[in-house]
Amino acid sequence: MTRDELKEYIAGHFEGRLKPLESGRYALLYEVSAADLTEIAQALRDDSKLNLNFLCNIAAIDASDHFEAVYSVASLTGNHRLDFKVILPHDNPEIESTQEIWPAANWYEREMWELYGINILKHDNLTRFLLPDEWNQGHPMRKDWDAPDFVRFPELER
Amino acid sequence: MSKLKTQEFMVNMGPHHPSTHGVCRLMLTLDGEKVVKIVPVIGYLHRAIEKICENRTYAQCIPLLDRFEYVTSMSCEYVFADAVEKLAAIEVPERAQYLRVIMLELNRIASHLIFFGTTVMDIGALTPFLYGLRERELIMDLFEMTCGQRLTYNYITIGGVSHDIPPEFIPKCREAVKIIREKLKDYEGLFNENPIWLARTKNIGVLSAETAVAYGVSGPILRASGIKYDIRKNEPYGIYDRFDFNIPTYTHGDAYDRYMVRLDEIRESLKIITQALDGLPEGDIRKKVNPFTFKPPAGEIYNRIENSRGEMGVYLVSDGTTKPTRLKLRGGSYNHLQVLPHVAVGGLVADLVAIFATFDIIMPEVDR
Amino acid sequence: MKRVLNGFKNLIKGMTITSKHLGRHAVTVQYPEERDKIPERSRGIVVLLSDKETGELNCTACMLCMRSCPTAAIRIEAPRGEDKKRHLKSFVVDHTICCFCGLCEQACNFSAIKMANKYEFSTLDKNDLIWDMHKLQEMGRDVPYESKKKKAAEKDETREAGKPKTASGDGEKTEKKEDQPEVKSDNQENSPGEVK
Amino acid sequence: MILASVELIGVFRWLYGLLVELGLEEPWLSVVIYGLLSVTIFGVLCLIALFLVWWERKIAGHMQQRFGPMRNGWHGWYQTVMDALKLLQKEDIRVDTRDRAVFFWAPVICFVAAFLAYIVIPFGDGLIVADLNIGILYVIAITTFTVISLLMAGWGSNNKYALLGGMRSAAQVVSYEVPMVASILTVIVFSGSLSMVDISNSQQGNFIFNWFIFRPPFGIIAFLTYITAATAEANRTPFDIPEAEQELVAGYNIEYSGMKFAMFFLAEFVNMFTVSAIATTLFLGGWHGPLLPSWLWFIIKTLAIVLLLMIFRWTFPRLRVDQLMEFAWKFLVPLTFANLILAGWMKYAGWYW
Repeated sequence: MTRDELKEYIAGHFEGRLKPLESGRYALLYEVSAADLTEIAQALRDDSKLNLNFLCNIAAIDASDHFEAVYSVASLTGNHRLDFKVILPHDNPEIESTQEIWPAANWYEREMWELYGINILKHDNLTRFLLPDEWNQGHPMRKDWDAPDFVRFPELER
Repeated sequence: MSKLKTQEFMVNMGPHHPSTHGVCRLMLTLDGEKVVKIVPVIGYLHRAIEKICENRTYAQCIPLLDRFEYVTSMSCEYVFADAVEKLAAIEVPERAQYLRVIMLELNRIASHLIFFGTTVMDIGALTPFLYGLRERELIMDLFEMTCGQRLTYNYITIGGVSHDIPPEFIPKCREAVKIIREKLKDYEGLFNENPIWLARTKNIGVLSAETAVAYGVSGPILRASGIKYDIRKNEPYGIYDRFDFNIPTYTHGDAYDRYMVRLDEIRESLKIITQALDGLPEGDIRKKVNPFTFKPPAGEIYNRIENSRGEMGVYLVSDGTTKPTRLKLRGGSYNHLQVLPHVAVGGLVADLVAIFATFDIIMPEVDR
Repeated sequence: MKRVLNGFKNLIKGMTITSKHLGRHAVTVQYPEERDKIPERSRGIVVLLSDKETGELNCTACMLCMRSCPTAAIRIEAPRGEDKKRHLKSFVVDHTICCFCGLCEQACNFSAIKMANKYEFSTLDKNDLIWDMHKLQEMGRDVPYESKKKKAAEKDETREAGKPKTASGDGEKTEKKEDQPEVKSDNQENSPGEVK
Repeated sequence: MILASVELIGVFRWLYGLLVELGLEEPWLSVVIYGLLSVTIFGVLCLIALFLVWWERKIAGHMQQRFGPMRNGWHGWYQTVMDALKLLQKEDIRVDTRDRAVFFWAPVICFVAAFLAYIVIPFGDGLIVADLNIGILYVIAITTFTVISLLMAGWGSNNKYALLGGMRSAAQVVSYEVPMVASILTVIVFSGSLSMVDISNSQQGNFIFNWFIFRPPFGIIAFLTYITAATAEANRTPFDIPEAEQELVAGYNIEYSGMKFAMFFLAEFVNMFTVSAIATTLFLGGWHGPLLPSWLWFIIKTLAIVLLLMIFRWTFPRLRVDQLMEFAWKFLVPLTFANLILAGWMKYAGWYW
């Protein structure tokens, strides 16, 4: 499916549930509400025309006042790809696990939980794996986190 | 007769074990020699590249990204530079495009040669490891001649490439292509029908197509499982749509197929390099971009390319300043390590080694 | 039976391939006695280049290399003299944290800093790897280079002071701020980074 | 009295005469002579083992288009001597949780067992310590001692990798003992004797075509199966699973360091020389050969087999544990026994000889 066909198809079938965001000339970007994430993810994967069966990546973003979780999914049969993001509040962010739909999500979500402190509901194995086991200094990828022993060179700041 | 009481026991394979390339640690539960459970423990090579990149300008990110997946540094640079160029709508000069393709494919071959060497070494044959590295040396020399480094190149910059190739590059590259093509016959003679090799790899670690897709497995491993998917063909980036090459695909998804796919890919890459050398135009090698003040417009993009280990991607968020807001790196090995327990459980320790080797997992890509 | 014979044949085939290499000469070299030729572009140590005639450093203390360094391995001290120009007081390169990316060389407009193709600089003491100006100059004496100075001088004419983009706080930064646009503007005409 | 039955060689024969003249009597005479003899054999074998280590490194280097050791002397000829000296003076690191006695005795047993086999190996015409009439049986019995030491090392180290290595080696050596003995028995059928000297002598004459390897098809099959089993006995690739470095890191000797490690290491190479020497005696006519002196023939033949084992090691991948067992029991054992029975029947029928 080409980009335009995909856009049309999604506008037709997922009206209102996938809100299109500005994405320039490249892959389509949509917004999904956190409540119906799993439902939409399931629909995107099982839709015979879309068949988005391949999870490329889940990226968490700290946008200072809120968190975003961006899911990049692709179809191996249809040669198309899209991204959709879930916007989460900065206080107590919670998101439902998609590992039932794409098993690959397991580690990406674990990483999100560990580095950003986004709580993953219904995840089967939320344990530390990138950070040391005894880590208790918060979530290092958040923007307000600074390494305790990080040496700065003020004259190099720009 | 009463049954003998047996007990499972735990073995830590890694973080410094000869066959867990780098610092991967696998917590194995063994029943005798049989693997009952595998828990991968990662993070020993976590260098917080993503966090550091948030405090660097776009030009300064590139040397850091070289360390993301240091076996094929060129593709790390490429995937980032390409993403930034897409965001900022920079047209890369034609010559730079060709040079990028040549370098990417040379690097893919170098990576596959390392794969060949380490895999056969993990399975026990020590000499061919050196043969693989010997041919890789030709490619490293080409890189050093062009950009001055052998491993962390900092060659592909935003807007083009940093150096033009020296005049002696093209004849030397053609010679290297010829040599590697010939040496491939040696490799095949050594292993393709060697009964010991067949016994060690045929029907070992079978990864079904469904599992592979579900776990986001990509690259040669996915193609060994029978799915003909290559981002170079299916979603062409750069100028890959101009070259004529095949996607080698096998059907069984066992260790032998994973090995064969990569050997075949070396051939295809050689083909691409020959075509690119033939078609190399004259002209500029880079669009001038000021490394200090370069600001892509605000926006976000997920860019992905086909790396020697599968899909390599970046999720880049720019807010219009000189530094990226978020740079999420995605490496193929991350998913491959995730699927490893599903493939290797039930086999022997020796099989685990063969599977780990043919998955070609390298840890910097997992830990970042 | 056929399988056994075939397997046997292939084992022999493998052995011939390895035995064939027994007679060939080694591709490696005996390192301290013989060395591979290192390409001109190879990025080894960081050196400072001096003018061929006068023997003085090419560096104009524009601080670009320091700012381009991703690991902050370069430290320059260059207070302003009475003639309002910067005078190089110290130039220190910490080779322990240098990542040999070559960005400083690319940033320099006066061919003052270069990554030479020398690679033997191991010492027993880590502190010996922090090189000061004189050491860097000595190491750079015999390094051949192509001068960008002439090119830079031509651009000097058209130079125009633009406003620096970044906000800065303390006094030292303000000093630098005045200096930055000089060189920055060199590339700015065709910089697509300005696309908004 | 004991000595009377033993053929003594050159300098020892002279020494014997000297001691008798000096009035030394039994049993002291035997003690002195045998003591000197063992020290000589021990020294020679240590030198051979050191030479083999160096040679293997050179062969591996050249095969991989490297140089191998080059620094000490011409092409590094005394590199391994220096290595051995270094290992001897290194600190002996021991694990606290080891089984003390077992940990200590394992390398000693391995080392001693490796050397004991040389009592009956004829290095040349008359160059043999004791021509036992059960020579080959003795060798089989002694070389099997190695497996006990490996098992002890695996257990004593109190390390999981070492234990796995020890277990693997026990399973492997016991399995490969069977085809090895069966192929040796074929030779015994040919020669009709268990004595190493008699076996050698029965291959004498007719240029080189009286060697047992040239008795098709049984001789050549027995030779190939013997070489295969011997590679497994000597724990070398493709059968080096007890110390498979990519799986078990170093297997049974993972916790050993310094001199104890050196003992394992040298014993391994002595074992390799043993199996090659036995192959020479059994299949390649021992010391017999035209023109050259007998000891030189023996050394040349043995080193040729060692070279073959080295090419094996540096070319082939390693087999898996279960495949190894399968290969031994499902392929080698039936083959060698069929070979043995047919050879015996042929001999009985008097068709060949």
